[in-house]
Amino acid sequence: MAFPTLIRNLCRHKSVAVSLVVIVTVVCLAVLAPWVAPHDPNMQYFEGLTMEGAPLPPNEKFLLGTDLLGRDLLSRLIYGAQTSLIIGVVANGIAILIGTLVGVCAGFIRGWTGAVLMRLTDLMMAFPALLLAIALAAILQPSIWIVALVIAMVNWVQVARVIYSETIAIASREFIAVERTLGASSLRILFSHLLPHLLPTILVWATLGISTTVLLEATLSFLGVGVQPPTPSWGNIIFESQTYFTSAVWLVLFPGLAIVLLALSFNLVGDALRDELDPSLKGRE
Amino acid sequence: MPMYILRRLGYAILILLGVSFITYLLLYMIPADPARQLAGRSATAETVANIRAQLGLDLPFYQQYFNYLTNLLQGDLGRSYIQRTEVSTLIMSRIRPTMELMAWGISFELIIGVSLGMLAALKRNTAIDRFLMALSFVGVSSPHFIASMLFLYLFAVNLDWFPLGGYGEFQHVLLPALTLGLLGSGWYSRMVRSSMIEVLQQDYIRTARAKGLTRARVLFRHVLPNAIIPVIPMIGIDIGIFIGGLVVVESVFGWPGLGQLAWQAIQRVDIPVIVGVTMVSAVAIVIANLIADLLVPLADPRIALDKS
Amino acid sequence: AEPKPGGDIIVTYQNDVATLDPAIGYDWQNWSMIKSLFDGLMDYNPGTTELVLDLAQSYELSDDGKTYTFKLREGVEFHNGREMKASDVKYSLERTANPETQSPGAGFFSPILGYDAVSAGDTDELAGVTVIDDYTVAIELTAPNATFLHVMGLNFASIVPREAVEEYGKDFGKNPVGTGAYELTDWTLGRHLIFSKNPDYFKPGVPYIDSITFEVGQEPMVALQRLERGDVDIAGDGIPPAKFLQFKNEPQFESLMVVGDQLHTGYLTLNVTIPPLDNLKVRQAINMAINKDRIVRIINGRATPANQPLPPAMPGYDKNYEGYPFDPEQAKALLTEAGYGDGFETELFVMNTDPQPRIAQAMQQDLLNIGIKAEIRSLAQANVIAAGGAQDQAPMVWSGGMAWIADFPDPANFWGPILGCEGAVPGGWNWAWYCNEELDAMGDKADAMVAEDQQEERAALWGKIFTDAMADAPWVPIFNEQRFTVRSERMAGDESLYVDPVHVPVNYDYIWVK
Amino acid sequence: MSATKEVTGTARPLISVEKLSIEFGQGPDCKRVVDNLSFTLSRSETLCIAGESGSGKSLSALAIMGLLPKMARVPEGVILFNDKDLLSQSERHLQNLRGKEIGMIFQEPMTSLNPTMRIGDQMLETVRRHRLATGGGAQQHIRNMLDAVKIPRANDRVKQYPHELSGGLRQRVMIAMAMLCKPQVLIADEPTTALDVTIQAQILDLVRELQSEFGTAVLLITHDMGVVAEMADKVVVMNQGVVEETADIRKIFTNPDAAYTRKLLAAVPRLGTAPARPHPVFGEPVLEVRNLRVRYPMRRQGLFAPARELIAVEDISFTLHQGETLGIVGESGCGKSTTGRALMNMVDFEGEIRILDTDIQGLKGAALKKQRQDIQMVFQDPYAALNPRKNIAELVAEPLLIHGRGTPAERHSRVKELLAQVGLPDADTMTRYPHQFSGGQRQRICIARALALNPRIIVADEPVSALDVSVQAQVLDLLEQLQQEYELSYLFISHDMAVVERLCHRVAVMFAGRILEIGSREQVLNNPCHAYTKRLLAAVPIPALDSKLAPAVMSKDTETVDLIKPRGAVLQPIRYDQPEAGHFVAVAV
Ligand SMILES: Nc1ncnc2c1ncn2[C@@H]1O[C@H](COP(=O)(O)OP(=O)(O)OP(=O)(O)O)[C@@H](O)[C@H]1O
Ligand SMILES: Nc1ncnc2c1ncn2[C@@H]1O[C@H](COP(=O)(O)OP(=O)(O)OP(=O)(O)O)[C@@H](O)[C@H]1O
Ligand SMILES: [Mg+2]
Ligand SMILES: [Mg+2]
Repeated sequence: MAFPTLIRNLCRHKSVAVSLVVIVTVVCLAVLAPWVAPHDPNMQYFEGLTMEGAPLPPNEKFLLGTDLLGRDLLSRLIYGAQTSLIIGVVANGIAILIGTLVGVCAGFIRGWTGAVLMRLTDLMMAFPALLLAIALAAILQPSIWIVALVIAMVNWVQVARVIYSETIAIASREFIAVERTLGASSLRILFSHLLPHLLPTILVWATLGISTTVLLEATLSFLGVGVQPPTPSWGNIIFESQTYFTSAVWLVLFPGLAIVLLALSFNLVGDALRDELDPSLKGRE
Repeated sequence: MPMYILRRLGYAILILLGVSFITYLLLYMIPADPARQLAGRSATAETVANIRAQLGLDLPFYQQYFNYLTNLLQGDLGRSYIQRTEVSTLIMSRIRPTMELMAWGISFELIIGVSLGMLAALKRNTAIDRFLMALSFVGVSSPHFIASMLFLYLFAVNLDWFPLGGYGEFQHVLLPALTLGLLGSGWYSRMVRSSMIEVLQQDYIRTARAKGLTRARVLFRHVLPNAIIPVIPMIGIDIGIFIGGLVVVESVFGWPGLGQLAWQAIQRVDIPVIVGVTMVSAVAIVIANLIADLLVPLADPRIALDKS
Repeated sequence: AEPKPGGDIIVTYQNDVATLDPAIGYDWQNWSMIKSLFDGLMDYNPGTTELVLDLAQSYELSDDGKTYTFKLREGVEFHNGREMKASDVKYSLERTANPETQSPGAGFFSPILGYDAVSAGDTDELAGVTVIDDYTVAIELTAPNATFLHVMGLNFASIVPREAVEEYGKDFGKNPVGTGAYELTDWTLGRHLIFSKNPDYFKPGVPYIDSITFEVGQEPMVALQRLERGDVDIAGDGIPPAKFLQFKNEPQFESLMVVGDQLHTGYLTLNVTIPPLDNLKVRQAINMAINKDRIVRIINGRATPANQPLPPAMPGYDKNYEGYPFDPEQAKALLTEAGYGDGFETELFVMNTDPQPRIAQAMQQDLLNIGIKAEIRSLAQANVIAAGGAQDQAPMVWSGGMAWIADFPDPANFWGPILGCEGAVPGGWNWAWYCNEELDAMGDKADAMVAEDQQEERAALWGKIFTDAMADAPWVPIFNEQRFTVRSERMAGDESLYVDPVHVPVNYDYIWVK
Repeated sequence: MSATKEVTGTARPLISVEKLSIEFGQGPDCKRVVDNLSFTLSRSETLCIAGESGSGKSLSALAIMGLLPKMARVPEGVILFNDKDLLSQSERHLQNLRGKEIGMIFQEPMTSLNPTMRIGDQMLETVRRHRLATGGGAQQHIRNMLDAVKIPRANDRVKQYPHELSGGLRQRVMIAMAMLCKPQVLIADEPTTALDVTIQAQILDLVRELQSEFGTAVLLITHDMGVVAEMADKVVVMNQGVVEETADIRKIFTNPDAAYTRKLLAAVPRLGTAPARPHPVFGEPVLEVRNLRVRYPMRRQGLFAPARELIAVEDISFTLHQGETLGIVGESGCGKSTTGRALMNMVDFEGEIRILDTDIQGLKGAALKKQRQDIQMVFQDPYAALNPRKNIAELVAEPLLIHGRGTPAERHSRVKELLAQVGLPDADTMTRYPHQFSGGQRQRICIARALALNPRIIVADEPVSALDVSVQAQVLDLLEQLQQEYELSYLFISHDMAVVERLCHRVAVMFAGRILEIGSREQVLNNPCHAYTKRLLAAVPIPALDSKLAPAVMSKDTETVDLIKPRGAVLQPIRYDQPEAGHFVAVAV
């Protein structure tokens, strides 16, 4: 399907169109942060705190209020989108990729390669993810890319498990066997027949993974092994100020909304994409 | 069947060995000196060296790990650097509350997830469906700390429906378990929804209706048992994620469980406790997966154990 | 009002109590708990820093200033009913000194003759400690030491009964037996500890309260909420930063809050061995660059800006010392002079619990103002300590959350480990790696002044040592933090007891219930 | 039996359907799938609805049950049952009727039982729901009913799950379940399409027996005119949603009014009526099978139980020549499809299979790929064999793409040509997806795909079973025509003896994994020598009046052979007699 047609089809539903707009906006904001952010995200304004040192609620100068150091929350959210996109989309994407690869290989090739891969997955799964992430990040000096890598290394496991069982189910379906009798190679079966059937599952996990990875990054920051201050990320803005949620609700509300909105948008687009790409659903229900 | 369980137990032991090795290796590599921690800030270098030798920390890695394993086989998980107590004592004292909270939390997760998923499937493509699915998203996207605090303020402080934290009676477990349930149920409600939709289209549902069964009977006796099958392995997959949330929720609600122990140990780099708790949760995860795998053939007679 | 005996109270903490073994316990949570369960030869007047006799009835100092002879109170019983004797004193000191005990306070006993042999593991006995009779014990030092009586007031010098220690072995910390005002009657791990009044306590009338239940595992925010409801009497963890303003600004809560000074300084260490911080001008520039008032504001005014290492309540604090002014212009000029007109890049280590990373970010911004790009490394406490203790790792460390709260109210305690050469070793606490042998010698000289009439002179000398050190600018002293305790309305007793400078955080022996 | 079969025309009808219409979709997309359907059904009467696939038969039945899919609307019409309009009844009321007054047997026995519930429990549910009996009485009632449908060892069966039963047994369970409350009306939607003739005969017999016993009115839906002739009192012939003709059975077969009915009847293949064809001289053997064995490993029953395997194909040999069609017939589960799958190298097998003189055992990589071009298979279940996410153009072009034949444009035109050949010339066919076709159309798509590479041999596994007779005839013509054009060889698997007779040159009869009889069409069908072959032929319903099957033939239970043996078990080899040249008959041992 040509890309423009795809987009047009996706936009038939208002919610999906809105979601696309949200995603594109967030990406643009992240990329254009230096130009669109009203303030320097790291500037601790003297007038950004009350005389007692309390953050300011949304006002004219600071549209979404200030944080605990008197920095402009809006600007931090805009810059934070960069980090959060890297974590939520790139790191999560890598995790999904690894998980899919491992799951598909284990489920499709079976044999001892499959057995080894699945035992490895079981091993990783028995590991409390948080601990693994903390230890890895503590050993490898934290930086955004390391954190992204760590998250990817931790998060692929569940995906691999799910994809594995799905792969086995699909690989045992008749049309795959039939495909072999037509002379198709394993690679062709894999890419042309198996993967498209895995797509819905992959999409669900990919979109659900966005918010969880963003939050995992924040947990890591909280434990001192995440993205280092003052670099903002949506997650660490929340975690920095989570105990203030009664006295400065805007500090957790806005970044929280941002995360949910982004994740939800990806999810809606993902669902619509799945429906669009899965012709077997057309005219059903 | 017994053969299968034996084989699975064999795997489980291998997995636990792997977990212990990796944990030990990772913590060995973390830059923090336990001997220093124990010796205190006024200690001389000799004292530190002395303590290091006492703990066997001057040995090469493989030997340390070997010692750890030998002790482990004798049920000795070492002593906490901070609490100066047997790690096994610490864990034993906290395992019961954690199991309680986990049992309730997972039950709520399932009950909430399954019923919302069912509702969404029955009302699919309506506003209710969309609302529930968005809600499930908000659930899995919520940081546990804030959600717990919010529930605590709302239901315990303002409405006074629940006690403000604590442990002991049923009323204490309710709010933390509900929090865990609500936040974790999103995964389940999505799965249940899609498998319900699948099952609702099956021929045997029509057969059931043709028998004159009531809607409720069809739903609970025919649709649900079949729709739940793909959810069972999910419990095994989810348990690791669940434990992550448990850590935070326990801290907020003052629940005297392993989660708090783990959190404090992580913050204070109390390595023996971290290794111990990791091992315990690995055991929990392995058992949960085993149970899930054993449950699937029970729920679905078509599936044979040793085929998987 | 007169103290009223009776009553049961609830105190909450977030973390479980680590240990109640006096030779081991060394955090602000168990510090005063141990003081309530155990006694040492010396103690402090409640709510003050005045050293007084405790289990010792009197002491004598030999003329060479090296031997203290303590006369013990008679008839003091351990919780197990046995009378405390001089042999217990010897046993207790030797136990702490013994490396097998793994006591973090063993180093305090290094002035005692024979400590080195014990520390090396050659012998179990401290040669300097002699039991003269059941109620007399003599302690000989290697040199006169003005801080020694303070050391005898430390928890590490608490008197423990040998038979109980041997019975419980390594678990003595969970089954403490002492002579103190309270005894431990129940400890359910992860849930609560119950202290009950020791009816046979040797100080008549004390303690007032019948029992204290320490509920652990309580999130501080929730604890405060319960305190508002009257379910809890003391929130042991104090006020979390997020709740501070709310408490301070609402009259109904304000009356529940007690403020006190503590012997604490928050400082930024500048590693004098890592370039370009090895350049004095750079360090001075940094001292001038940081806006301490703003930092104090960020933590809602819960501290006062500091200009020297010693806190104001410490003897030797120099009121007239002005320190480095906040002057970014001059700081920049100094940097240019030092050849770093364009600034440089460095790292700032900080512990990762609120508000420390925020304070570090405030400093980071101030440093950036004069061109220094400090990358923040926010880590778990143990990792920061490890980095600080390695000579080439941490150029700057913000000490918040781990900072030096004096073990005893004497300036000497602020020097050796954190600014003296003895701390500038791998794994030491002198994270500035500042070693000035001249000043160290001056310190030794001051500590040798043991006579009563020399104390003023000694304090002045110490004051000079610290201000001299500031000329080398190994630190940026940032602020002296205050302490805030919240207690329920029914709690009574002098406010100073709730922010006791020695019985940190609360002196449980003397507070009472209305 | 015949005593109750008298049509009581004067009796008040039990069900009368008047001017029923069913629509899908809204506004301009609105599609009327049933239009103006009317009929009546009285006690003890059997009404057959016949007609081509997709003509609205199943939907009409569902409308009576009140089980139409949500999307369907009934714009007009009434369905009177005991003088009450079912369409306006509340759901509660309908629930009380369903299962009790009106029972239904569904088209698909394989998927119509709840896979996670024991047979007994599924039946018990109905008993409980309609308060027929309680406790032990209920159990007894169920066993009685299972006995009535001739399910042996009913006590064990109630504890089994559906997947543990064969298709025939499942269909019988379905019937037993529908009959539990002795409903006044039994709706049977193609109850035997999926079954082989012997079981079909038994089941039809069963329905008749139950009908006579309980006086049930039966609404039987089928496209098999043989079944119609066998069962019906009255017939409704439907085509594309409209009724072509409603008449007495006698009139339909002797003097039909509607042209469509005539066409339908004309297309019905009748056993024994195929024109005698000259036996052509065949070319080279293209396929040689020697001592083929296929065994499926089974699950152990316990820790120490011996490993077991299911014997699917045991020691069969045959040869297929160029331009020849070999038919394989036999009851369900006798190993027909497995034989085909072995030829396609889809299962592990023992013995020798030579295709165009190449031994295919262990063939790999390029050699295997090359060999794939010579032999293709049309699979039994066309829906399962098609990737649901590919459109028809992609599916049919797939083999061309795999083997790199032609340019995209050439491939496109080849696909178009193939689809036209199998009778799917519509322009939009190529862009639709498998689920948008009826079962029969899907089967044709599979045939088109198998033809794409111009293979020398085609294994056709029940290629016409889901087709209604007119389309079936069309497809058979196509197969014959292709054979003449390209000298194709077919291995034709079917349970429809008439179709086999029409198409095949030679016929093999399989039973329990073995070939019992093999020979030319005439030899096997006109002169069957093996008892099993004879029984098989006797069970074929004849699409003509007054040719009802002899009850004796049908009620006899097929002897069952336990095919599950310990691993590596050696079975006694079978011996063959040769009554005539080329005609081999197994000798009973
Ligand atoms: N859910 C649906 N949505 C749209 N059209 C449908 C739906 N179900 C059935 N149809 C259409 O209604 C028509 C009648 O279907 P029905 O199932 O009654 O056919 P049938 O006569 O039973 O055919 P067969 O012999 O193949 O079972 C068909 O053309 C079919 O495509
Ligand atoms: N994958 C499998 N695993 C185990 N047993 C199988 C498998 N496939 C088929 N069987 C069994 O092998 C036997 C032969 O099956 P096959 O499919 O060849 O029968 P068939 O003659 O084609 O029957 P039908 O007419 O129902 O299609 C049956 O008993 C069947 O249950
Ligand atoms: Mg039908
Ligand atoms: Mg078959």
